[in-house]
Amino acid sequence: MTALLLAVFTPLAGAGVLALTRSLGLAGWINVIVSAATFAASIALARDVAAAGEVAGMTFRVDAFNVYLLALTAFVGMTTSIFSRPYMRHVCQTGRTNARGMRLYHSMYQTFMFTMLLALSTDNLGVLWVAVEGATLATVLLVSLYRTPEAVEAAWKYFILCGVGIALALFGTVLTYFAAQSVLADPAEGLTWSALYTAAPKLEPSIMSLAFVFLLVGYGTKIGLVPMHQWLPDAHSEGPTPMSAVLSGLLLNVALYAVVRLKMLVDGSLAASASPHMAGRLLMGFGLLSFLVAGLFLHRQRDIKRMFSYSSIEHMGLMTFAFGLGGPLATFGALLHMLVHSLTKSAIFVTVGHAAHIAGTQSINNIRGLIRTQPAVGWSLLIAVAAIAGFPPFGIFTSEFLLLTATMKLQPWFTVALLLGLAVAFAGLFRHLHPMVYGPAPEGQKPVPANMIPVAVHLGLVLWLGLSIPGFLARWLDRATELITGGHLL
Amino acid sequence: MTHTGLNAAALAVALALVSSFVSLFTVWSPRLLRVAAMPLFGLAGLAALAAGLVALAQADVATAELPLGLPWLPWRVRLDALSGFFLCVIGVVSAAVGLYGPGYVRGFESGRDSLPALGGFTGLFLASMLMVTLADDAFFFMVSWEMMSLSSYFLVAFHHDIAANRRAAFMYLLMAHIGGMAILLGFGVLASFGDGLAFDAMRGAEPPFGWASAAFALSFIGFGMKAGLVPLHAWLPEAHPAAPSHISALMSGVMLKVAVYGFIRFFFDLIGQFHWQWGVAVLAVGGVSALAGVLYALMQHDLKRLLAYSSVENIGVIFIALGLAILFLSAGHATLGTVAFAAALYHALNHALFKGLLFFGAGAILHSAHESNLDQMGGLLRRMPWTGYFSLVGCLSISALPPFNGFVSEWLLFQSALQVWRLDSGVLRTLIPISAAALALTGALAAACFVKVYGVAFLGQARSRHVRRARPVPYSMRAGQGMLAVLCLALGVFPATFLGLINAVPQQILGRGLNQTLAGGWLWLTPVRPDVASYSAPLVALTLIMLAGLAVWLLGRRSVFRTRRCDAWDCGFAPPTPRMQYTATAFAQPIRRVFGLLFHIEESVENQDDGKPRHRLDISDRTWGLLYLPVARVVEGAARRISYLQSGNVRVYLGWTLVTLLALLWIVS
Amino acid sequence: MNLTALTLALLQLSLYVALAPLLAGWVRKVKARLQNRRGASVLQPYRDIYKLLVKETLVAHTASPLFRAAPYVVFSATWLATSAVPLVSTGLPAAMIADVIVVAGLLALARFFLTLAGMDVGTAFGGMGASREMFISALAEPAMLMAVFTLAMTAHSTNMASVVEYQLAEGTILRPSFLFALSGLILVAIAETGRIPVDNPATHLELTMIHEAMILEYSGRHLALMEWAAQLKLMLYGALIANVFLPWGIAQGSGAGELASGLAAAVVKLGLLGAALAASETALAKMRLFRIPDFLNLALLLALLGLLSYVILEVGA
Amino acid sequence: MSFESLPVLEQLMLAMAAMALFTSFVLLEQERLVAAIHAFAWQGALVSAVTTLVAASSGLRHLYFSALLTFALKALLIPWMLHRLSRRLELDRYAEPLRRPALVTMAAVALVIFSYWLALPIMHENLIFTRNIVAVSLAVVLIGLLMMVVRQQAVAQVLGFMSMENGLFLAAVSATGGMPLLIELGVAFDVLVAMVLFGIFFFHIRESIDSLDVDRLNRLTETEEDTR
Repeated sequence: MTALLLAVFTPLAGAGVLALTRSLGLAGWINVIVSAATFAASIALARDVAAAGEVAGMTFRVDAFNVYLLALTAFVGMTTSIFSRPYMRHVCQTGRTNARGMRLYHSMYQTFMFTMLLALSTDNLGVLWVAVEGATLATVLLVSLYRTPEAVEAAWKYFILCGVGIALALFGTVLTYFAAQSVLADPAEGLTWSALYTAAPKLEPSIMSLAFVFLLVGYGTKIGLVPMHQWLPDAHSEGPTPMSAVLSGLLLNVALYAVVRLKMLVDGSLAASASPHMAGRLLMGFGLLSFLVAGLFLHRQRDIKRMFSYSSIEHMGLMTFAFGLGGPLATFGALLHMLVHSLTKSAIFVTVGHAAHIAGTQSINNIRGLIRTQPAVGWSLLIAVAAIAGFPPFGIFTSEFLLLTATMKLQPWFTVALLLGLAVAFAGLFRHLHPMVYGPAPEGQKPVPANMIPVAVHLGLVLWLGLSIPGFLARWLDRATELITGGHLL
Repeated sequence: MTHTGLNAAALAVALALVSSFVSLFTVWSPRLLRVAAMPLFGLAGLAALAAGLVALAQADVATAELPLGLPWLPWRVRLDALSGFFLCVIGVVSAAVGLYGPGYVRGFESGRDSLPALGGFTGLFLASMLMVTLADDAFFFMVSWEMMSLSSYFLVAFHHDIAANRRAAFMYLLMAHIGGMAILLGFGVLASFGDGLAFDAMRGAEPPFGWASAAFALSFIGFGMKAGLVPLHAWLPEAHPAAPSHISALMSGVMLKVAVYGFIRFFFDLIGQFHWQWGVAVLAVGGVSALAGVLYALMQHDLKRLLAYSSVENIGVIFIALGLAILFLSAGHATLGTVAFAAALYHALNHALFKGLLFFGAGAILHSAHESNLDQMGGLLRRMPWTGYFSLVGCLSISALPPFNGFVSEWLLFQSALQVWRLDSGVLRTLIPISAAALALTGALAAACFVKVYGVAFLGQARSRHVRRARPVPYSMRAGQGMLAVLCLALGVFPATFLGLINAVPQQILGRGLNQTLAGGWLWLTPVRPDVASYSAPLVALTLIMLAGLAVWLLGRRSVFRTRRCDAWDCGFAPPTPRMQYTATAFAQPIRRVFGLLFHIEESVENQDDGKPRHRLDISDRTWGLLYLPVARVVEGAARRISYLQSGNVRVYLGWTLVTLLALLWIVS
Repeated sequence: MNLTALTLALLQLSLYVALAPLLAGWVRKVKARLQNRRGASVLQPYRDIYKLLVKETLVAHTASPLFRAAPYVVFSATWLATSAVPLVSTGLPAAMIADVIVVAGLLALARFFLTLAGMDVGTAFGGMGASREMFISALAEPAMLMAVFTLAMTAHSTNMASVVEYQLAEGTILRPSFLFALSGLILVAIAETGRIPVDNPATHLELTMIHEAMILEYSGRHLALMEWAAQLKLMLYGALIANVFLPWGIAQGSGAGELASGLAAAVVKLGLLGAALAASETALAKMRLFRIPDFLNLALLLALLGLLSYVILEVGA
Repeated sequence: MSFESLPVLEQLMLAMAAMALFTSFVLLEQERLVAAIHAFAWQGALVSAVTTLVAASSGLRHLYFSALLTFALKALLIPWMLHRLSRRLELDRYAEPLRRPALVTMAAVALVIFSYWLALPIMHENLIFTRNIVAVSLAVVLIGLLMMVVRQQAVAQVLGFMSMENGLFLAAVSATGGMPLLIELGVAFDVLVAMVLFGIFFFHIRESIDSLDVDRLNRLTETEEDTR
């Protein structure tokens, strides 16, 4: 329990401290240290969970499903903070922001981490909602950190769209609460997920299906499901790169996590009704749509970060589809995909940040010859993109493999769409990637001081996961699969 | 694992990985690639060869499990005769590359392209190819398969300063990826019928005809795309020439065979049921590939592109043989099916050898004359004699001329095709002879093609200055070529012996061997019955040598003194200059005129400002215009239309949210 | 294989090499007569060969070793090919060693070196000849194989000797497939042996020659071998047509009498064929190069029709 | 049971809810910004009044507190902040004529009907006297969203957003007798922070495009033909 509290509230304290820290260099280090502490705490928490099976209490509840997401969040937060220290200093030196901006950045970074961890670890749908909304509020100012017209515009769209979405999610939460009133012994428990889960079969199906629609549209906006995705590329491309890394790597995961938790409730309530798979069907539909549309969008990108944010949409769509598909194999694959995707995608954004510094721009047409100029950056980008495109021996291949075979088993006709989508998305990524990394470098392009260690660590982990999934992780994922689908693989 | 063959295979993979790891240090000392990485690579090849030979000799099955992969599905390894045979194919060429490589990569040590990438991915490439042949479950197979594509892609992009190479690499990886996905889905079909991704489970699966056909189609597309069957071949002539020549040799000689292996494994072993419709499909596609491949090869004037297209042709021949095998097996003529199957295997091996040999030759020319355009070459036989003679062997073998190895596989193929009268279905009885005709035409055109290659490149006079200054290549490179050349001859002269080795493969896969074919002992090939057809390569070779010797002894010996050097006669015109020679383009012109409609030809005469008219001719693949560009256009159009979703107006976005919400509410309530 | 068989094989080899020039001479003689010339004696080819053998041999400066090796390869390959086509007797061990596909292969080998030799010196004519030769053979070879396959499938064997024996055993049956195959094979033979209307062995008119253009640079014994090989090839095709399609009179045992009668029959048949060839050459004019494809496509078509009519009409029946 | 038989308290409650719905129509149609802000304040007041009545009739104590909270926040604080902002942005004379008002009204009416149709099945036996209000609150939410779609002016959009929040709150109170206090505090806090951030953004937007017309925030578009 203490580990849990530490893991969740360390970032909050860090945010407070950083809000008061004036020295820029110091702030960077504090940021790193706090994140490291958070990660350590999350590891301790993970060990507790491994020992006890689950840690619950004080409206918190950590089981196999969210513990690895917690650890992942803390880890990516740490590595990104390591990357962001020199990166943001470079940004500050180039004058794109000032000391106040940096203070805001650091404190908001930790606040964001806090909301993420809170959303993951809480057992209360209301708290979940508050945390996700808080995440929006924490990041919206960071998106507009550079104060360029584009940044402000992106931030406004992000704010409005996610605000509306989240409001709808609240309505869904209210409906859930409403449905719970008549069922639960203690109506005050009506927002406690575990209580609802046990009582799920008794929940009124008609209300729950309405509630799920609101929740899906609401949190789906955060996931970046087409057609509510429009904020995502803007926010990713205009915000500072570390922000993009954590947004793509973590926020989307958390939103998806929320949707899956709620799907478990709805499935329970609809099990006996006329359309027991309504939630799954909806997820499949949205997932497939996002997957295909995002893949097409990749082809016309001119901004490198925008492009990779579309690839995030594509992968979130794939996971949503997999969760909707259901069945142990697909679910296991989706859980694994959440893990490897956020690792790889954050690594990509880190590399992209360096690439943008090398070229001095984010426009794809002006980023050229990275391998010639700075082989480390060029090769990392190339290999990371190969990984995200689903090439072995990286983990994403494993999850996509499971996913495709599961689809072939359950819904063979969807595999055609998946095949097309993968091909289109792949072409879209590489047609832009090739000219950037390969070929001769433009005159006078110089290497920048880059810290590639986070990237190396992330890719190393993804490679490891691709070659063999360690036993404890396998057990966790399997347990999570069992929680979600009832069946398991091991 | 205690099985010797399996140990050897493991050693081979390990050595390949070590070689790729070692070459990471070439950042600090470039010569490491030459002195350590390439020799290790060669050793890996030898180990693979040993493993394969053991597997073929023992003709047993050894399995093992690796502590890697999915928690509930560890990577499973299996070494049987089929894997063994293809291990041999990979091993031989890799060993030759190990000999040839050091001399060749020396040229890159001063270059700007990164050596660690070259060496590292070369080793990885070999390792993944070996793993593909060893894999015994779909997951491990796909991992190795995609690793093979990826590593070779990096090698294709090695000279990435040239835009064409970048395009080629992109095209290659894209199509490899699509193909890989198709294969994966094919496995998915089998896995969902024989519950489980392990190959044993799939062997057990008995899918109904419809699903089996789906699996067949998917795998055929996937492996065919990798093998370069028309019309899925477009990447091949772009990618293979782009890579360094020893890599081209690996890609054309070996990787395509790995695709053939995949097809055989998937189809003959895993699906394990034969339907004549599938046979017809394979036969037709193979025939088309063979013809189109050789015709396009004839039109090329870049040596490496030409060789790549001729790979398309040979793959087509292999698939013709496989198609015949399927047809005969589906009709229940096991013996004939076995003969065709063996022909396919033998041709796979042969093609690996002579295509490797020819790419080595092209590499040698590139290395010493820095030229790959045939129209600039000429007279190289006198400047680099060894390379010249070895390449001659290659050209003879690939043109299917006795007593070299290409002829044997073609002969077997014809023999099985001539047994068509045993089939009951009239359709097949008419179809197969036509495919045989296509095969004959292919062979003749291939001969024309390689007469052109050899005559233009090695004979006559040099057409450009740097070719005139060409020097012989280092001994190591010649040794690599020599090894393959000797093997080409050996496989041509002693086919029965080598077929005896291969015999274990059909015995395991099809349940019966080539006993009939090899009944006559090492001296004779008798596919069906001695009185039906027989061929004794050793005697033919022997007699040929004896007759030639006789002629030389009668005429050559005494009259040596009466030979005088003089200017060329040339009907008494002015002494011929190199510019008067026939070029490669000119050589192929009659055939271009006859088969004109197959190509997309743009021919024009432009008047330069210096008043000298310049003749321009470019011949491109019709499949681009017919298949690839339309697809690309469709995707582009879809992307353009879809982009209106991102109009930029926040109110429109909110409208989308509202509409989605209402629609969903409508749906659920 | 026993001694008699070996002797038979050697006998046939020597017969071919001995009689080939005679056939060429005979054709020339008949042709001359048909053109109301007296013409040279039938033995003239022997004299030419001898003359060339004793003359000095000139080799161009630009020639490579391959140029000097080619004649021997071409000659021996063609010669070996003849050994598998029964001339006087079907008891032919060589036919076991090399079936008809191998014969085609050997001829292809010879052609390969012939064309390479043509390109070796690096003259325009050599290249031209080589290019045209390969172009023609590329179209002719499949036609030939198809025609032969028709026989092979009928006789269920690609072994020439057994094909002939099958024919003899079967007696005279009018097979549509054979008519097609025979006519196809004749066209192919004309093209492959470089006779009118495809090529003119007598011309040295630069732009029309094909075979002559390739051996233009040869002289002395090299030229002798090349010419001799060409004559061997002519005789090979003659024997193929004569003995496979009209197998009457060919010896089946190895008795001296049989062999004698077989030889007589062969000589008569070849003589008739030669006369026919000469007649057609007098009657026809040489074609333009780009009308040759039509000619050869006709051959291919006929051969293919033969094959199809076999599998459609005769197997089913 | 029929409306007449309801106790007067509940009749009053339903009347209030109806008024709240009416105010959101007013918000939708109102051209002058300041008037719209007043309408919004009225809506907040009505919502808190409904809350008080629910508290009175159901005896749920904590609802009094949340009624107070709502009144402070939605009826006083936020309207006041919006007033200040609009004055500092020189928008207090601003009026934005609505395009195709008839169409918008019909759409809003359609939304009301739709939400009623949706709410029909979910009316079951608890808080019998407030269940009908679910439909109303849903309508308020949807109309708020519609308002954000049709209004080009940033402040007006914020008003729409806030009235969505009102609808949510109405739903929470009427259907479930109020969420747990902790959650309500959290929500209120979030709303407040959101309002502050909106205030900040108005200025950012204005200095970047010197206007608050969101239609002019269209640099980040992908529809134009790319020049590659």
